[in-house]
Amino acid sequence: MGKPDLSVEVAGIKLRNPVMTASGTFGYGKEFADYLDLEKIGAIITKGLSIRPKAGNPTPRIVETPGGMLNAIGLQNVGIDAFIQEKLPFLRTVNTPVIVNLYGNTLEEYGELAEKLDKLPEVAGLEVNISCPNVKQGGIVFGTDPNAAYEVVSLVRESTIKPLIVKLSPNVTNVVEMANACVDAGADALSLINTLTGMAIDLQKRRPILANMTGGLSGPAIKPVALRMVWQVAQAVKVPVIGIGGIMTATDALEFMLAGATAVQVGTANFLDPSAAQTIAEGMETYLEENGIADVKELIGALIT
Amino acid sequence: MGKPDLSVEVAGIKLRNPVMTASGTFGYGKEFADYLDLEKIGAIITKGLSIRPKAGNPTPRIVETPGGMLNAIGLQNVGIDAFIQEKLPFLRTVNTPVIVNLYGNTLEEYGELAEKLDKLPEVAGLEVNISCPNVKQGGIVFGTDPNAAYEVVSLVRESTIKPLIVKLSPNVTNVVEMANACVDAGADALSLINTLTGMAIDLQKRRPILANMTGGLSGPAIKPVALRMVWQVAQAVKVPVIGIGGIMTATDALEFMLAGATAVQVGTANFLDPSAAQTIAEGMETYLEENGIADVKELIGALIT
Amino acid sequence: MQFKSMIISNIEVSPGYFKMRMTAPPAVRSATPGQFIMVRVRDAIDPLLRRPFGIFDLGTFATAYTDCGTQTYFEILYKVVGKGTEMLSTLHQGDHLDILGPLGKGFMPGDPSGEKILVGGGVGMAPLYYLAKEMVKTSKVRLFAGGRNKEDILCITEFERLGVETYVSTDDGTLGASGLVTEVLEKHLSESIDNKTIFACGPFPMLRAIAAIAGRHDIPCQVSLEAYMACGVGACLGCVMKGRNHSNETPDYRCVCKDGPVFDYRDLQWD
Amino acid sequence: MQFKSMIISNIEVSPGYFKMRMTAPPAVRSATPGQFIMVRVRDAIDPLLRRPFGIFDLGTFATAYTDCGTQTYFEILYKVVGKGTEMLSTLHQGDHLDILGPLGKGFMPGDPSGEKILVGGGVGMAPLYYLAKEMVKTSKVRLFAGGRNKEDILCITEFERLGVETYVSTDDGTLGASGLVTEVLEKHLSESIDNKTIFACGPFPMLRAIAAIAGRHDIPCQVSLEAYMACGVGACLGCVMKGRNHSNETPDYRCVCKDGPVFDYRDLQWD
Ligand SMILES: Cc1cc2nc3c(=O)[nH]c(=O)nc-3n(C[C@H](O)[C@H](O)[C@H](O)COP(=O)(O)OP(=O)(O)OC[C@H]3O[C@@H](n4cnc5c(N)ncnc54)[C@H](O)[C@@H]3O)c2cc1C
Ligand SMILES: Cc1cc2nc3c(=O)[nH]c(=O)nc-3n(C[C@H](O)[C@H](O)[C@H](O)COP(=O)(O)OP(=O)(O)OC[C@H]3O[C@@H](n4cnc5c(N)ncnc54)[C@H](O)[C@@H]3O)c2cc1C
Ligand SMILES: Cc1cc2nc3c(=O)[nH]c(=O)nc-3n(C[C@H](O)[C@H](O)[C@H](O)COP(=O)(O)O)c2cc1C
Ligand SMILES: Cc1cc2nc3c(=O)[nH]c(=O)nc-3n(C[C@H](O)[C@H](O)[C@H](O)COP(=O)(O)O)c2cc1C
Ligand code: FES
Ligand code: FES
Repeated sequence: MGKPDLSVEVAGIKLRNPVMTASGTFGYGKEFADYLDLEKIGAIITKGLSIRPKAGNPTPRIVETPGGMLNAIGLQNVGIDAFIQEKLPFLRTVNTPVIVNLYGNTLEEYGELAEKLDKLPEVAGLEVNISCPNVKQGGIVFGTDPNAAYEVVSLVRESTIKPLIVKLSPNVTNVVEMANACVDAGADALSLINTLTGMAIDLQKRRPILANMTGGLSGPAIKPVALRMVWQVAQAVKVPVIGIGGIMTATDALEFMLAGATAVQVGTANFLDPSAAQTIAEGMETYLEENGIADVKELIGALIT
Repeated sequence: MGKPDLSVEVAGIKLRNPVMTASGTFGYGKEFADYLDLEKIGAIITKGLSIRPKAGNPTPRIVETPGGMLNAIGLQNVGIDAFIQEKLPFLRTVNTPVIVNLYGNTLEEYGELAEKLDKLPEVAGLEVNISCPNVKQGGIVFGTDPNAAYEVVSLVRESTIKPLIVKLSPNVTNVVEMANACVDAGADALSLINTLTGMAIDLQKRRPILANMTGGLSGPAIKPVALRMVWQVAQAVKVPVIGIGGIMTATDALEFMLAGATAVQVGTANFLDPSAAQTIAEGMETYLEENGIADVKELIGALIT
Repeated sequence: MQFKSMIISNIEVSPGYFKMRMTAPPAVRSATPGQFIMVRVRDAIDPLLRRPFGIFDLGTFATAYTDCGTQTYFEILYKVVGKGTEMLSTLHQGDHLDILGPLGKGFMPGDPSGEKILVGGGVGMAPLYYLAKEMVKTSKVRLFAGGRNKEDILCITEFERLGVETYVSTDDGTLGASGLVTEVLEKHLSESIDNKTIFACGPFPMLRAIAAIAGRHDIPCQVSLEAYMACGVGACLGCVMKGRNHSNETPDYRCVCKDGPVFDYRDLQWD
Repeated sequence: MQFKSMIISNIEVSPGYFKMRMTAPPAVRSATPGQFIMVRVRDAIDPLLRRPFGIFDLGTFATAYTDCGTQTYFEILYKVVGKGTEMLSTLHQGDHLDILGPLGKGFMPGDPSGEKILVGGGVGMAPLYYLAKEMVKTSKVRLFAGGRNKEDILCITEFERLGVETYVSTDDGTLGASGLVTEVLEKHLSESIDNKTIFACGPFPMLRAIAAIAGRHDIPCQVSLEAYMACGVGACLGCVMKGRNHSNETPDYRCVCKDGPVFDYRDLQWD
């Protein structure tokens, strides 16, 4: 048998293997260039981008929890202009698809940003983070209301012809309903899950540990919830699904593919091991070899139930 | 300083300390009698009870996940009649409040069961598990729809004058909305959280590990989500809140109290250490002593934000 | 009982198989063969749950300190299959473990004049050694030991030293007869079944085959089962098996941890 | 760089404080004082994140094997404060650790003719030893070491052996002068500030006080900060401090891991 085929296609973006890096956990790629070969992973997803630079939350912004971590970075980022000037030039030199994760504080900001990104040839696709409060509508979170999600995704869809991935929040009663709304609005693919909202407390100080009080839970702790949601959504929608949540090993990644994911994203694992994404991709290849599987696509949704 | 006061009152039930055992993780108390002093804990909450005996799910029913575990016991239980005959006699001999956790497959079953339990003097209170699908209404889960929750809690309220605790599911977009619906319907207290729905997969077998495919995630992994929800709900409602989710130590328990819980329940920790509930109660006493706190009630909701 | 044990030794007895000897309180001496313990591998959340192991052997030794008299110990024989057993295998003499046990219901020896047929598959041999040690005192004991290959055949010399007559078989024929242990057993029983009782421990398919054999020959048979366990004390209902009278309307579940791990094969449903 | 280190020694140098020596690849020798490493305490999810530690010392020794030539090592000095450091303290010679580093920006030695004023609070002394070792080669070095009590005063003899002039103070007066290290420092500076530069590491309130002192006396001052870190490489934005020009509209955050941990105090906002 020759080398197994690890390539997959998501929303029209061709990936050499299914392992992408999750937004906010991999900076703009360059930060990890010393630790892995950026051309050995499937895609780089950049830190959540907004139209203007965003200060984010006060510190402490992160805290470890059992088997996971909470973060309340508050979507600090350089803004689209600095992104184009300071971050894109390096990414241009890397022969790996770059997917830009974006968010807005209002509907209009989403549209504006998508329009600007649409013009950048270096950007292979957009990943829309809808887990943000809509400042104009009294802080109701786009990602927990199907109508609001439909609206924002529709607007982004009108603003770009680039491949459009929508990233779903797990903090909902019915993730399938949210998934359907996003697909109806024109999403080419769905990625899930974003972080679960959580809290940590310092008993001695009697204060929340995070300055923001609550934060997003990520890491191995959330993997079972992520697997369940990916499985539910993959059964319900016709577009490709990208599995995210607590992926640390090739085994984890392949479990998500069995559950129906076409590709995966590695987040918190990058902190434990900055070469994690590459190690996981290589581990997947080894698994396929050892088990005589010619094409990783055979595993997508292959769960026996 | 004398011994600190650990007693609290929940829904009119006086507890010698705030540490109860969570339903389904402590059997009917007797199973743990060799490992701890049942009269050193606040209350015993028994395994979810239904009107008729329930077979539950096929095995495997449990699997460990990172920092947690999934269970899909399927609410196996002996039914109210066998409970009265086989389990109550032992519990009657223990000088600790017994709270019966109950559930139904239909609205009517909840009412019927509450009526029967209302007549038992050994039962200090009821904890209603609403995280169950309503068989008659096409499987919609009582605990994820405020109207369904209002209906079921109202019916139970009409069927009993005993203290009524309603146990909330975390698998919802807006836990505060659920909490309000239950309080409006007459709940004397709220307990949260029940388990998060999750899944685990065996890569080699290409199958879900649990025969039921999905299960409920419990243990330290879910603690941040539980703390956040307890904090949100405690701020929103006027009734006492009981904190549940990944409590392993006295520190964990006290964090929940800072977040607004009047009492706590210890679940998965009972499996790691069958004397956990007592150890935690003792640890809370030590903490109060060492920090010169005369009354544990001073800590309830004392989080500085 | 919940107690702290100190590890006395932890050695690899066959590739991937370890035998660990630990100190125990004197009360552990009353454990019956077939009972098990639950080990807290680490005082951390990873692994989270305790891991169950059968008691391989149990006894006392004289301590070096005359004042202390004797020390009770017990042994487990375990196979490295995952995270927990992997971590166990790296522990050293002097390390401590938090133990729950002895738990569950062990084997019932029955009429001493009868012949005892022990059947072990792989690491299923573990609880049979302590059983054999007790039974050779009064009865004729035979051991049928099976495994996939010769590495899976454990501690045969120890059994032979007890005076047990052993019959080894491996799937690949690398040790003893070639084939399944159930085939060798069936052949043996076809010669005579007089006053014999089977005591079996091993993978579920093996036990099911043995239950079928016992049924066919109508001989008494006790099996020791495995199951995913959380509590070990009958509280979580994670480890259940369908009992004889089980139906969805009249649930008759048995907890492997509390009603077992040893069952009369006729008390269970084998479908 | 990411590499595996073998522990050479791990000893308690003061109650609750440990010094660990580890092997390292030769490239680590180019680390500058003030840089740090991130340690994966265990290959498990508990603890999950790496833990950051300053480089206490660094060097080479001749190995026993002539073929191998010299071996590079480095040391960390750490205080047991929680789960991760607790676990570190139980590790033994021969155990391995996964290390990331050297990371961040270290101290800038500046004009060698100037006098170097090192200020360390508690375990904040850690990165100052390696700094002192480099600076005594060319400059006059003084160390102001503070702590809550005498247990917090670490490795003073080692500094003195380098030829560093040391000034010890403790909050409770159990060693050296009684009072805050900043008071002793302020007193010293009030005598003369000629061509002096401050290099400080310790708890945030101490650093803020020192920044204020440096401002008042208008002397150069570099501080080494701590922060909760996840990635250590400038990617997660967990460890940020407000930079000089920071406002909500024009965010000017500095990553402690990448832009620091050592900063010119004038580059930060201290409110
Ligand atoms: C009553 C009883 C007695 C046992 N006695 C022994 C013994 O004497 N020697 C011995 O080596 N093993 C024994 N086992 C099995 C042993 O408990 C498991 O091998 C062990 O828990 C695996 O832990 P792990 O963390 O290494 O594996 P994990 O990482 O948890 O799992 C690795 C693999 O082992 C399987 N597995 C895990 N736990 C169990 C379980 N409880 N039952 C069945 N399969 C499981 C999983 O499906 C998985 O494929 C016994 C089990 C029971 C229930
Ligand atoms: C650049 C840098 C260099 C450091 N150098 C050293 C050193 O040389 N020697 C040394 O002993 N310590 C040093 N520290 C601090 C050290 O990283 C923490 O003490 C350690 O991570 C605590 O881990 P733990 O698991 O034991 O504690 P945890 O259980 O994680 O926490 C225990 C307590 O320590 C606090 N804490 C945990 N992590 C940090 C952190 N990153 N920064 C500040 N407070 C924290 C928590 O708030 C908590 O109160 C350094 C930190 C940084 C950022
Ligand atoms: C520090 C940090 C920052 C993050 N920032 C973003 C972000 O900017 N946009 C986004 O969509 N998700 C963000 N996430 C969520 C991750 O992309 C991912 O969905 C989540 O962490 C779950 O995956 P994991 O368990 O592998 O980390 C962030 C996560 C972390 C830990
Ligand atoms: C094995 C198991 C069985 C459970 N059975 C019930 C039940 O019957 N009724 C119920 O309301 N909750 C049940 N729960 C949920 C627990 O009571 C508790 O809400 C949950 O486990 C979270 O707490 P923990 O993290 O401390 O375990 C069960 C949990 C476990 C692990
Ligand atoms: S393991 Fe809990 S009932 Fe058997
Ligand atoms: S620790 Fe991640 S940016 Fe500094």
